[in-house]
Amino acid sequence: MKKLTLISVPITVALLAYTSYLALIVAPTEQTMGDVQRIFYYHVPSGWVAGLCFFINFVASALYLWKRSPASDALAAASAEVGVVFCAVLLITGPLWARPVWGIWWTWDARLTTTLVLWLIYVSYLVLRRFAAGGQTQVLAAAFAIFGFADVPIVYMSIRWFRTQHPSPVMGGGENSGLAPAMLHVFLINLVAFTVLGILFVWLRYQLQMQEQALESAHAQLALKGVSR
Amino acid sequence: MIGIAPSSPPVIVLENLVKFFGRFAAIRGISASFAGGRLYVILGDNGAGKSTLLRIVAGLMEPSQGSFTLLGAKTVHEVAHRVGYMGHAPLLYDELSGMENLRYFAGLYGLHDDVVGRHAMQMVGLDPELTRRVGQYSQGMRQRLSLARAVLHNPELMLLDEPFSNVDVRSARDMAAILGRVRDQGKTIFVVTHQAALMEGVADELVHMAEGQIVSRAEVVRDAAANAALRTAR
Amino acid sequence: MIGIAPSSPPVIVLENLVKFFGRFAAIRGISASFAGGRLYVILGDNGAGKSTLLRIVAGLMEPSQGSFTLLGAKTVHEVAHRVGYMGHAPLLYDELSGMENLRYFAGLYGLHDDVVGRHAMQMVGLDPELTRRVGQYSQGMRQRLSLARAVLHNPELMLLDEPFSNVDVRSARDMAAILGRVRDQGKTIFVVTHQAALMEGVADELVHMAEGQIVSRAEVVRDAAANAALRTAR
Amino acid sequence: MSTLGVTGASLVKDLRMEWRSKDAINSMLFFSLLVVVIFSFAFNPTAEESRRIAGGLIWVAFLFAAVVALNQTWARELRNQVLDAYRVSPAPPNALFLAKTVGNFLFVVVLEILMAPLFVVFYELRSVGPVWQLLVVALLGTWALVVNGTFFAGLSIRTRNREIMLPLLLFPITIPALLAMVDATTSVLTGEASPDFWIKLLAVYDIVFTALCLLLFESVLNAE
Amino acid sequence: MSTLGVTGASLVKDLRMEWRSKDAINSMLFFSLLVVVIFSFAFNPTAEESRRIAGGLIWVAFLFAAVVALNQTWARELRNQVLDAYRVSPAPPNALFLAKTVGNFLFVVVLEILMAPLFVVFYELRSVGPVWQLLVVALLGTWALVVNGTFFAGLSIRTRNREIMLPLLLFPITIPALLAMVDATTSVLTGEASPDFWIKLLAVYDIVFTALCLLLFESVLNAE
Ligand code: HEM
Ligand SMILES: Nc1ncnc2c1ncn2[C@@H]1O[C@H](COP(=O)(O)OP(=O)(O)OP(=O)(O)O)[C@@H](O)[C@H]1O
Ligand SMILES: Nc1ncnc2c1ncn2[C@@H]1O[C@H](COP(=O)(O)OP(=O)(O)OP(=O)(O)O)[C@@H](O)[C@H]1O
Ligand SMILES: [Mg+2]
Ligand SMILES: [Mg+2]
Repeated sequence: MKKLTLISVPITVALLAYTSYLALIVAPTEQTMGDVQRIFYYHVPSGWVAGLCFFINFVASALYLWKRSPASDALAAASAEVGVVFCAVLLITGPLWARPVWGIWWTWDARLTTTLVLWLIYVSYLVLRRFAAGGQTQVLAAAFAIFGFADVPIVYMSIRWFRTQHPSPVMGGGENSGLAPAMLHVFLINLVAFTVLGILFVWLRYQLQMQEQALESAHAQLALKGVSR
Repeated sequence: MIGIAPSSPPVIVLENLVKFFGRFAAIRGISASFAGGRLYVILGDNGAGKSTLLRIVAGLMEPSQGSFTLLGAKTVHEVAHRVGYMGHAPLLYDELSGMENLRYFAGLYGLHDDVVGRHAMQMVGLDPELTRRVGQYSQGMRQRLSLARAVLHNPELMLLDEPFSNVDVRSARDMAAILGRVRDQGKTIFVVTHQAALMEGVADELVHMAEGQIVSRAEVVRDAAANAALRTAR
Repeated sequence: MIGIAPSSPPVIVLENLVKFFGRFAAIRGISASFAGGRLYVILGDNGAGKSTLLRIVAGLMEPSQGSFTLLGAKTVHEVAHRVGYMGHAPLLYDELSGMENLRYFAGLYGLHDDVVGRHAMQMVGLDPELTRRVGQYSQGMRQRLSLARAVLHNPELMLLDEPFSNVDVRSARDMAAILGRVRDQGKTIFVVTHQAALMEGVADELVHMAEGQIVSRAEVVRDAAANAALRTAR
Repeated sequence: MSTLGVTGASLVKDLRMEWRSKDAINSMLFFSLLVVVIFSFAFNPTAEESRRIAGGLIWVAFLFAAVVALNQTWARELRNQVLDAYRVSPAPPNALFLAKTVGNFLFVVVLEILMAPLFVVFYELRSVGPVWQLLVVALLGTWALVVNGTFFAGLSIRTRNREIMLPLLLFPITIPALLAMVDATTSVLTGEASPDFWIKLLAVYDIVFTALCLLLFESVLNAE
Repeated sequence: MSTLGVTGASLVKDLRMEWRSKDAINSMLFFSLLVVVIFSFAFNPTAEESRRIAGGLIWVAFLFAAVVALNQTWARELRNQVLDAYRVSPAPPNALFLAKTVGNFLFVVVLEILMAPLFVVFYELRSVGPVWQLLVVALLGTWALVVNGTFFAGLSIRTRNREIMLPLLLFPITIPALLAMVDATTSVLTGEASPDFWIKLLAVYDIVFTALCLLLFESVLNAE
């Protein structure tokens, strides 16, 4: 396990450096938007990773409520934290892009609103974890996570009928959708790199969480034997 | 049920019970077995883990490790209607009168007859006709009513946490006597208290806790000598 | 100041004190005078008005009728720095450590030297170096610190409301002994408690309250006979 | 010990206690009155505007008022730790949840009935669309607020800082319901669009979240 | 026992306690973020409108957030009835009041600094009038909110239902200040009118109410 971690970190860093090079230098400049469009290579993968993390959080929380295993709680906590971070990146790169392109920072359109709500829900989740006392944290947090995830499709549904400004799906869309092959290539590699990065973060955070738990229980066992008090 | 021998089957069996609060072990591996039909007095310093033990047994808290059986059942829920619990706090609604409180709590046990509440109030020496709200009761009356709530459904096992704290000496003596009578009807009673002297003459066994463990258990022969021992119990 | 005679001038004079809560009279016309340098134990049933009396004297409540003088002054404010008060609750900040608490409260009395806090902590048997926050103290430690806070500024008059409630017997005995030593330094102390036996050997006078009045005052000769009387005080 | 029996008994007890003190309803009433006044001061809407933003104002006012009331109903159970008495009893946890939810629902509906005339007066409202649709929206929307609110209030009383936790948990989760309520109301008031979609959405939301609450309340009640 | 010395000591103690937990500031921040989001959902202002109602939104959001924070600072004094320890001491009551007010003022100002960019982003705000005037309005307005809020929070903690009492007392008293804040802000943002009158009004309001609070706090603290 340790070895895996040790190897995966430099590999990921290298991968990121390579994809950044691709995104910032190799990829062709977009015609109408210019260089700003390069945010795309960070924006979209962040969104994807955030979504992935929240899904993991949901599964882990449900698992926790069912089996009450500390490991699934640790996974839930780790994935929520990483998800919030990537979602924040999405929420920061979006307006940075919107400002030069749309002339505004923000608008209440479907994509943007859903993303913000999603972020709010999982920040609430983290706040709850902080404020819940002692042994209750896991159960309360898991229950809230279920609510949060159940909310996502409803939020999505409800907001789709708003006026929309955000680009519609690029991949698999209609006639005019699709990326230039050069861009697509860079984009796909970026997507892979971000996914690896996201999973690595979750993994590290999970390990840390598990180590904390192990430390706690080691201390607890010591206390039990009366060594420390 | 009157006159059960001390050798009756155990009502509580604790197996290596441990409770952590974070890193702190409040209960440190308790294994014990308690026979039915007896009145146990649990003694111990502040923070010895008395309340924690009672709350675990009452099903209000999960143990961190270990397990226990209660009246032969593995989960508290199965036998909830056979157990009575009284906590530090009075567990009563201040805004309702005594009978209104008891009527509601009786309902939770599926008892819909006012006789139950009346009976419980009379037993602890309160007047069922009292229309005052519990918020206006004196501390002593409130504790009596709290005891009435705990024994309302005639439970076989009672877990009472410091029933006499802040109660004046007279009321406390009355309540101790009531507990003695209930025990004589074959019930099992656990009383946590710092005022061991009050339980003189009614206790069957003293359970001494310290630092999350049961450090001693002493049989009480209910006579003068035992009382003297009890008086210097600590 | 050591060894003041019981005939020293009165520190508290109550004149026909009455306190209503709505229609209910919690204090029903108390006139009394208490000499300095003595340790008074105030006894009485729940709702007798003990806490109410103490709060009035400490200046936390206005009496409905009547008046009182405290250390010769007509208003409590003038002599606030010479009076120490300890209530039912600990009157401490859970989020601060023991010394941080004491430092802040010393500041309220214009004392800006850490020595004051250290001294008070040592007196009640706590380690001034303890960095734990008060929220993590055990009940007994918290009560000790609460006592330290009340006596921090070396007051001539101390008003202590149930300092031993929920405290284990050992800690309570320690605290009682501390109070005895403080009294021996010439201070005047009022202790409200339901556990009279704890004050054996240190009390000078028992003040018995019932239904908002002082019903009896008994001198205590600190010897075996007096203790026996105390033990059966009710 | 039947769920319905206990629900009824708990509900009657809550209503009796509320009737005795009238704390929750009075403070809620006054609070939402204040919110309305503050809003009309702060935004000072012109006549045309007000119809457009009234939907938002009404529901935000009720949301804040409801948060206040919701905290109070659980606080009552916590005061002398009466909740422990419930937890040691064999009564089903969901009965308590249902009783609280129905009780809160009744409170908020009463509040709405009392406040509605004020809104009409303050904002010179006149509905262009059919009024019965407003009624449907109000009932569905209130249930959405209350069922989640009761659950999260029950959840947040277990935490430090319990007063502040409720809005922190409730608001993000309730956003779709709120959105649906506001848009449905605006649609009816202005008569510019059909509220059907939003009403359906509210119904779905109500069903999904009521089910979730009933499913998860037991774990939350017994978490310790 | 000098007022200033005790004020300083109390302030330092409050800041230390807040620093330890960071509860109040974190939850306030998130709460006001939520309020902003909820409002912009509920009202969904068009670009032109938003400048006109932004003043109202901002101040109402801060009002709600401040209420939450104000309750918390006093709640801390009440927890183990520590307030009694202050009351029996010879320390001057106004020192406690000043410490709480300054502490709350600092909190709310920090909150405003952190939230301001969000408002700019969400409502596409661009000020037509001079920005430094907004600063003056913000400082005077915040003081008005906080000085009254601290006073009434201190008053309402003595009542049953203390969470709800604060807004019930504070809102009606604060309405003129709120009006001034909102109108001054709108004037600056739209550049349509001069905010001078409103700023003067706020200054007068601040002076009058600070004086009143200092005059009356002792009676409030010792009321029982
Ligand atoms: C203002 C804040 C913005 C937010 C919160 C936001 C949010 C999102 C989200 C959640 C996704 C989906 C990511 C995924 O599932 O992989 C996305 C995709 C995308 N965004 Fe944004 N976005 C913002 C602004 C912008 C702007 C200004 C542009 C460009 C004009 C833009 C262009 C895109 C594109 C092209 C995609 C990929 C669409 C697809 O393939 O589905 N976004 N954005
Ligand atoms: N919820 C909790 N979180 C953290 N620590 C706790 C909690 N409850 C109890 N403790 C700690 O566990 C220990 C045992 O507590 P418990 O309440 O069981 O003691 P006790 O024997 O009942 O004492 P007392 O006589 O004061 O009631 C104490 O040190 C206490 O500080
Ligand atoms: N704030 C109050 N409002 C109404 N009644 C009160 C209030 N405080 C006390 N009382 C009533 O006044 C009487 C005296 O109360 P007090 O607290 O002085 O009693 P006590 O002797 O200290 O009792 P205990 O031993 O329980 O502490 C009681 O009947 C009580 O119910
Ligand atoms: Mg205990
Ligand atoms: Mg008292």
